[in-house]
Amino acid sequence: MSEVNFEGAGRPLGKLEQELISSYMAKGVSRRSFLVRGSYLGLSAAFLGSIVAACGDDEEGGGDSGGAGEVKEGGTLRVASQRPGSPLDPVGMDNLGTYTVVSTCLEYLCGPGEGAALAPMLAEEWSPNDDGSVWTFKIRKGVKWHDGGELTAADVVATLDRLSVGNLAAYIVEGAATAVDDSTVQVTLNAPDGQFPYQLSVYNPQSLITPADFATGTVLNDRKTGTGPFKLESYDSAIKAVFVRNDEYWGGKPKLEKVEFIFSDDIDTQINGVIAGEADAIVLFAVVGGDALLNNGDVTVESVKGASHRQLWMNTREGNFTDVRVRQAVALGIDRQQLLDVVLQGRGVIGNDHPIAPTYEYFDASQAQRTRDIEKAKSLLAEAGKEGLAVTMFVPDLVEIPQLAELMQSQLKEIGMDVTLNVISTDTFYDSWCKVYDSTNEPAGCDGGEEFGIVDYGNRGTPDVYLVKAYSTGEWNSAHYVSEEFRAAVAAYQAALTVEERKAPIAEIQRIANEDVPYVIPYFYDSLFAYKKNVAGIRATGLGHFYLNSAGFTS
Amino acid sequence: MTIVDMGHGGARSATAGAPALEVDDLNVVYTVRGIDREVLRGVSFTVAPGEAFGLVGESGCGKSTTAYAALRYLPRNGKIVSGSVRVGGRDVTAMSDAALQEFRAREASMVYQDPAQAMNPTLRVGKQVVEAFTVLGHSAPDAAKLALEALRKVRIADPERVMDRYPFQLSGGMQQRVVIAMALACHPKLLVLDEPTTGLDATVEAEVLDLVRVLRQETDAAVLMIAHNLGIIRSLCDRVGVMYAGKIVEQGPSAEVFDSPQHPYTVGLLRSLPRHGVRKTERSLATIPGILPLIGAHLPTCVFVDRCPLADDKCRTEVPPVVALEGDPNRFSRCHHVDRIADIPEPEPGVPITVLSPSADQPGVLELSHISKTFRQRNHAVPALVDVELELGEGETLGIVGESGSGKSTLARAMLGIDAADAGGVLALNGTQVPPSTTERSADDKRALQMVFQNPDSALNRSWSVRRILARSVTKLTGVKGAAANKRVEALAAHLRLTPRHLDLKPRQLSGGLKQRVAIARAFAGDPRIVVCDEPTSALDVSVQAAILNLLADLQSAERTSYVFITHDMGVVRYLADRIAVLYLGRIQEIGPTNEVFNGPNHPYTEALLSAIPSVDGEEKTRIRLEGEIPSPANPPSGCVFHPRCPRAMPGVCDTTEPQLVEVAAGHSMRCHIPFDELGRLQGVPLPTPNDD
Amino acid sequence: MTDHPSSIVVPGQMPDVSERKQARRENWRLIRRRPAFLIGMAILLVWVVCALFPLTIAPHHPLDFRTGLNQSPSWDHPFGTDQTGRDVFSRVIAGARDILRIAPAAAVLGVLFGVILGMLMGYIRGWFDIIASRIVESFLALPVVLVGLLAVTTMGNSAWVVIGVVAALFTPIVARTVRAAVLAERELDYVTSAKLRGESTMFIMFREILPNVMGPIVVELTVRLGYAVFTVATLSFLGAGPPPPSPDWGSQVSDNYSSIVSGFWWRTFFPAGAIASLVISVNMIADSVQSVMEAS
Amino acid sequence: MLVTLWLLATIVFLLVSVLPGNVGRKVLGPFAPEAEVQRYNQAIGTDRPLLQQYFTSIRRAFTLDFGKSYGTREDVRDMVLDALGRSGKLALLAFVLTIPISIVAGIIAARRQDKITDRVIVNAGLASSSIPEFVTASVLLSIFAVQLGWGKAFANPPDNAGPIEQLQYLVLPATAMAIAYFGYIARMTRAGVITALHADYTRTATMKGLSKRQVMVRHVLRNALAPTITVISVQIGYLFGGIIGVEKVFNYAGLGSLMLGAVGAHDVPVLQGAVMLVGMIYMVSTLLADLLIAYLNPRIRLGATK
Repeated sequence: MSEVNFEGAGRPLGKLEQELISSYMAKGVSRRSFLVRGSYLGLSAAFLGSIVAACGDDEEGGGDSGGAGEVKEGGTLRVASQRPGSPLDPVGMDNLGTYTVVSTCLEYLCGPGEGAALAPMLAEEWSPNDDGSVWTFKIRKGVKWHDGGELTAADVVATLDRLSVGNLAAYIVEGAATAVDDSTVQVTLNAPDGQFPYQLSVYNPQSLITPADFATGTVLNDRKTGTGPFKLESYDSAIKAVFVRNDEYWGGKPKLEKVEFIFSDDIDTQINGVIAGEADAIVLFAVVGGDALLNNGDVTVESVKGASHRQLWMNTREGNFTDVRVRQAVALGIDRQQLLDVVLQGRGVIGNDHPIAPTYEYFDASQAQRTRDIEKAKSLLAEAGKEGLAVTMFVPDLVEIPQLAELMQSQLKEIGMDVTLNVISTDTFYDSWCKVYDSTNEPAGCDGGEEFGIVDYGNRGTPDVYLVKAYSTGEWNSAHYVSEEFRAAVAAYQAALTVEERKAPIAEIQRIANEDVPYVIPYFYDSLFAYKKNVAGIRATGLGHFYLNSAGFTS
Repeated sequence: MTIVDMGHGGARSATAGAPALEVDDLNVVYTVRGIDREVLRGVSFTVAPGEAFGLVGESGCGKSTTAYAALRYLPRNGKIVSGSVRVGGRDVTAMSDAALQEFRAREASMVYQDPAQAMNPTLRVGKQVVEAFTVLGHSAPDAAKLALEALRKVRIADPERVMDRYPFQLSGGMQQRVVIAMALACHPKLLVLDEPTTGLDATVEAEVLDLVRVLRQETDAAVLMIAHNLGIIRSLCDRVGVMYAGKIVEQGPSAEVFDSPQHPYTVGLLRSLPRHGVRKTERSLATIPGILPLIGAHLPTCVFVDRCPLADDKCRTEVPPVVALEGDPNRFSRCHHVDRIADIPEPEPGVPITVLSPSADQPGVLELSHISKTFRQRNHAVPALVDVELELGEGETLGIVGESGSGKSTLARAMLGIDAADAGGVLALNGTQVPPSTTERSADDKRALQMVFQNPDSALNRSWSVRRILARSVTKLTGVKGAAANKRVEALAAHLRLTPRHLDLKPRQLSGGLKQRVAIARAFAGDPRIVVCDEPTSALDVSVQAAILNLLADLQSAERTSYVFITHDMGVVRYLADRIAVLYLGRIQEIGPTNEVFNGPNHPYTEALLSAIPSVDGEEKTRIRLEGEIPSPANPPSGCVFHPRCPRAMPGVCDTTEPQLVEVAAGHSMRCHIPFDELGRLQGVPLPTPNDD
Repeated sequence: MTDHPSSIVVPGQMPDVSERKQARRENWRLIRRRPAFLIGMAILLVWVVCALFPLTIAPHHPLDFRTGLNQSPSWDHPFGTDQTGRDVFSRVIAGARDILRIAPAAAVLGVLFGVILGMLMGYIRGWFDIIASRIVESFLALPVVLVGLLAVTTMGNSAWVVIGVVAALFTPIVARTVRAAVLAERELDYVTSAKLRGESTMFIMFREILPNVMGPIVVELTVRLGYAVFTVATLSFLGAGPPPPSPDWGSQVSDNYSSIVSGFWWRTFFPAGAIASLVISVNMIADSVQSVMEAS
Repeated sequence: MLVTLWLLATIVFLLVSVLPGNVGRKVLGPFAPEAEVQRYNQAIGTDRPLLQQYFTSIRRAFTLDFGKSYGTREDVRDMVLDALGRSGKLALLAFVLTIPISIVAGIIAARRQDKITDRVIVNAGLASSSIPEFVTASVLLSIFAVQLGWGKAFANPPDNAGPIEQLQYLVLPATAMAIAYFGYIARMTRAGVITALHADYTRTATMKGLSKRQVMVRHVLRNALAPTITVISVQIGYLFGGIIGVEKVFNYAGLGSLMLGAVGAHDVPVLQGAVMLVGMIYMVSTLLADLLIAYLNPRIRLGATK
């Protein structure tokens, strides 16, 4: 083990950073986990890399496609993408199609790192104070706006002020962000939060940094600006958006001359376009309906791991599933690997009935995986007096969920359960799956709703939403799950400021969720994107971002 | 009397020179559902240049097929199986398509039954007439000149204007003149007239026939004329062939055939017509029992044997020969028993009918006073009936005549309350006023007034069985239900000579005559006091018409029902009606006892109607012809509404003052400025002596 | 009187037995002679049998996953398998049920309402007709599939919604046809005759006139059935069909139409062919019925 | 016309405004906070009384001002008019392809009635109008655009494309539409020609000695095409908005795609605008057809002015 040059961090390290580095060097955390955690603490990739190198740890990594070295200069990349469903207003936008377009020009303070980790983007580094209530962001210097001028702390402060009355209202108030100097912004939070940078990253898509005078509601096609690798040239929400290379991009001149996002409402036409050679890449698709790409020799399909998952909820308070043995029987009755293999062609990892995905660095890998056990399931059912239980499963008509439900139905038949599927349009599903939370009843959970069903949860940088909304406060608590023990663990997790502090409560959370099984979580699924074999260097987040700064054609 | 062989080349024309049209043993079939059905069974005849040959017979006898076969224009499923048609010596059946086209362009022409349909509705008349000349090779300007000339020749006064019009903007008579002009464009060797006046009003028909008569003298074309109206054939044709079931059963000079028929069918046909002013009380009409065989039906040896009063075993076993009469091969009859024609029994005597004429103390069964009917059309008042006054006695038949558009049907519908008369008029049944609309009338009133419609296909619900049709009327009109109603239906049916088997059939399974019989039975289901008959026989063949008329007379005799009988057929009305009302533009022009109306003196309009009838008896009549068409009721002419067309109109009087309906003799009223005796003088009719009053 | 009113005109021969049904039988006989009708009937019959006994006919359960994914057609899977390994042949067979339940119900309901509306418009005339005609005209201007889609997304994709919305969109079209037929019919004298004996409006409309406009109604029903199959298939292609576990044809095509380009043509081809064959068969029947009805 | 437009606007209003329930909730999704939903509804006016919304909607229909899209906030009039232009181009091409062929086929079939040629044309027409257009479109796309590389899978031509290049993009979807309409038009033409061939005036023309060709051109066609024109006019409305499947398969940004997207996104103003526009096109095209028929048939033309 060689000396580590702590000076490489370029700034004095805080308590959290020092602790992390020490535990990595002591092999207390894995390399991957070290990189993830280091990045969200704002340590630069170069610095982290130097530590890794110093430790002689050089296992292969990287969530991007291929090495940038083979990519040649020039060309127009045509990308099939979802049609923007909202104006190109970074604060007001609300759908993936819009994110894709807007995030090609505008950038976050914190970019995507490996797994659930963050990486520097417009902020070169960031650090919290000792209790996590004040965060300091070091803004990258020399970043030029497309329409002139340089990115300064004032732009960031103005952006945060705009967000303070928008989707960051829970975290900061107007004026909470101040410019320490031209390239340093200090943010004082309403309450301490050890994971605040996630709110200024790809995981909060609206937190894109805009110029100081970019008034709320301005749309990008009216004011073509940004700091990103490509400049918006033209935009027609019906057809496509065209971007040209930003030669002055801070991350280096992009290879591609032009980028076109060709819009479509329909994944099949996007796939057709790729196969017919009229698009070179596709932003996001699912296994269901996407197997034309999965099985195509001309196309590379990449998975982005994340915490997206499906929850099979069971009402713990009334009806057929109040007995934990019944819920455990259901969890034991399904064959997770088969579900994953058949429904998603293996694109994901199996779940263990808790919402902590392996991409989270505090994930407790030591927990035993629940596997299928028909006999045990049957006996549990028998013990609970629910042999031959007949129930209706409430299922949204969304991506692979109906197929998942069908397959679960046939698997559960083997433990003697008779499941009827009620598959309904997503337009009506959310009206009734879980009745809207009434906070006066806390902690009573949500009132009414369906007894048994599957619902979708998207990828989050931290598991807080799952833990709070689904398992605790009841807003989406379709299982009507009330466990003071669990809530205490969640409170402990949220109060923790360091990863190490989080580990214990997370392990507790995993254990309780797994034992009580308010929700069966069969798998965490991958987001997929694809590109032609002659394309390389694309990085996608599965959240609509499609980073093309190092992308290009290889031949 | 000689029997001649009617094989190939049989009936050669006696006229010198090559015949213009020579039809020889023509056999035509129609293929219906894969089966060939015979339509013409060896038709042979010739027509000399300048001669007019008529073909008569009831519908389905094959006369039109003969005409079309002569120009080789058969429907898609029709084909000539054997025989030949020669025009000017050339066999039409053997021509190539090009030759046929040339033949139609230059040598043969046709005038059709329905002139409105015969012209292209989307092209101006001029273009269509010109086309008839350009096809002959004339240049466009020449053709235009010739077209004008041709229109003038058919007595179209303002040909330029007519050329510029579309067919539907012309009246029926004008349309037919244009069609005739087109037909004569090529100076054809053969001119075929297929029912050229059917569907036209009698006055227009007379005009068109006059025109044909005149034009015939100007051309040497052979004319083949098809008509079901025997009178037209007689007045226009030199010779006539009587067709039955695809065969010519009798042929000869028109006058001879009609005056001295030598085939039982011809005899029956002629006797079924109301002729010679005979009335229902004097003699019933002859009928031909049975019905015409269907096309393609398997026929017995003699095609007429099933309906023939003279039929015997010989007729059933041997094909009757062509019997040339008086040694003339062109005067023949296809009958074994030509010598027994005189044995055909005369029609039975008529039935006695008591008519209770209305009087002061005896109100008529139906009284109409000040009945008017005004339709509204785009905020225009269209008076269709104006101030009609009528009375009808028990057992009486009132005939209503007039051209189409004269208001006959409107009057009937107003009486029945189908289209309620305008407020202000009075309609009384047996002296009691009834509401104008049928929906407001009591069940008894409805029951008392019923109707027999012109077209039984329209009048009978085609998805109901006869039994249901009758039972519903019985139940609805008399209140009798269930088995009792059924019993009544059967009685009613028997009364109308319908068998129980007919009761379970649908109307489409019945012949036209039977259908009309059912319609009459329905009208009589509730023992009506008055039955309004709206042209009940105009859609029927004469032999069937005769049976219906007899039936109506029988019913009247038995039930003492009164009839309002609407017709355009003067022969029928004369036979059936006790009194006649003549309508013009919704106004009664003349009303009076049948004999007085027929004998005159008449209102000039009645005079024109009467003189327009082509008579099968060959009577010569003074003809007065009407100019133009009946005006639109929306804009009735000033003064006497008839004055613009009246040949006897007195300028300064008739066009300014509307004449009143004045009683000119007992029960005989007229709406004319010309004094009655003056009319008599003008019409050459002696006035009834004053003491007849 | 000398007439013998005993002869009967019967189309064709055989004047003896059961003359009552002769007319209907004649039409039936004519229809049966048309090859298009026979072929159409045969295809339709196959689908009806499939819809009635899908599990008996299908070699596999339509929802059975445990076979290989994306297998090309073979003896075991004549139509191949889909991306989750389900037997396409079995799914196509089972898929007949949805469409043959929804489309005929929609067609029948649409024709039923159309007939009632058309009868009222044609017979009552007047203001009712003027207003209803305008509404009908406006309805005709609506794009059928789009309105169907809209209704399904807002009211849910239950079979009843699809049936209801397709029926509602067909109603004005049928009403227009029926109205025209009734307009012609009401001028006939048997209607006058019925008025003269004091029949009620309802009686005249539904007992007198209705049987006589059955011809166009039957034609309309068969034609509408074709359109209903077409519309229901299109709706489910556009994502407004029955929810996924159901092996509905339109959704199968929709789920898989990008698979043609990737070489798994069988996943799209067979359900698409099933739709086409069903629509063609119904249209062949409709065509035959129409020809015969219009000829008679 | 205005009355029909008003009724159409009313029906569309009922469809889009009464049925969907809470618009804000639908647009913002199930997970949006209630306060935001209410704010949204207030902003777009869906919290106002229905009657008021109705009057707004009617006014918009008549002024062609449909407000802004709930989704992209763009002006709906611009969106629908742009889409209309594109759909119109496609429809025009489809008609150019299908009308001459199907009319000629219809005439040939009528001339050869019940012969083998007729059977072939009739049944081809039946099949072509029976196969759903999305099936035809998918097949065309995979065979031509993907396998053979003729034509495009994305049918939107580039902005600066010349006519020939545009044709390259549009020919496949236009062909799919053309196939769908071949059947209707050919069969209607056939029926019209057969009726006209049996008409008395055709007999008169033949008897005048005109050649078959002259009879057909001068007399039959003019009368026979009225029903065909009616069918075409009715189909124009559907072509503009009805062939959603084809536009979807070829990702063509026409009215169909716009409406399909708007249905999915509950974008009420866009839906309203697009459906109204399709309805108006339908009305205009039927009106034009009536005028054309009146032009061809003087009886209607002159009868109306009498």
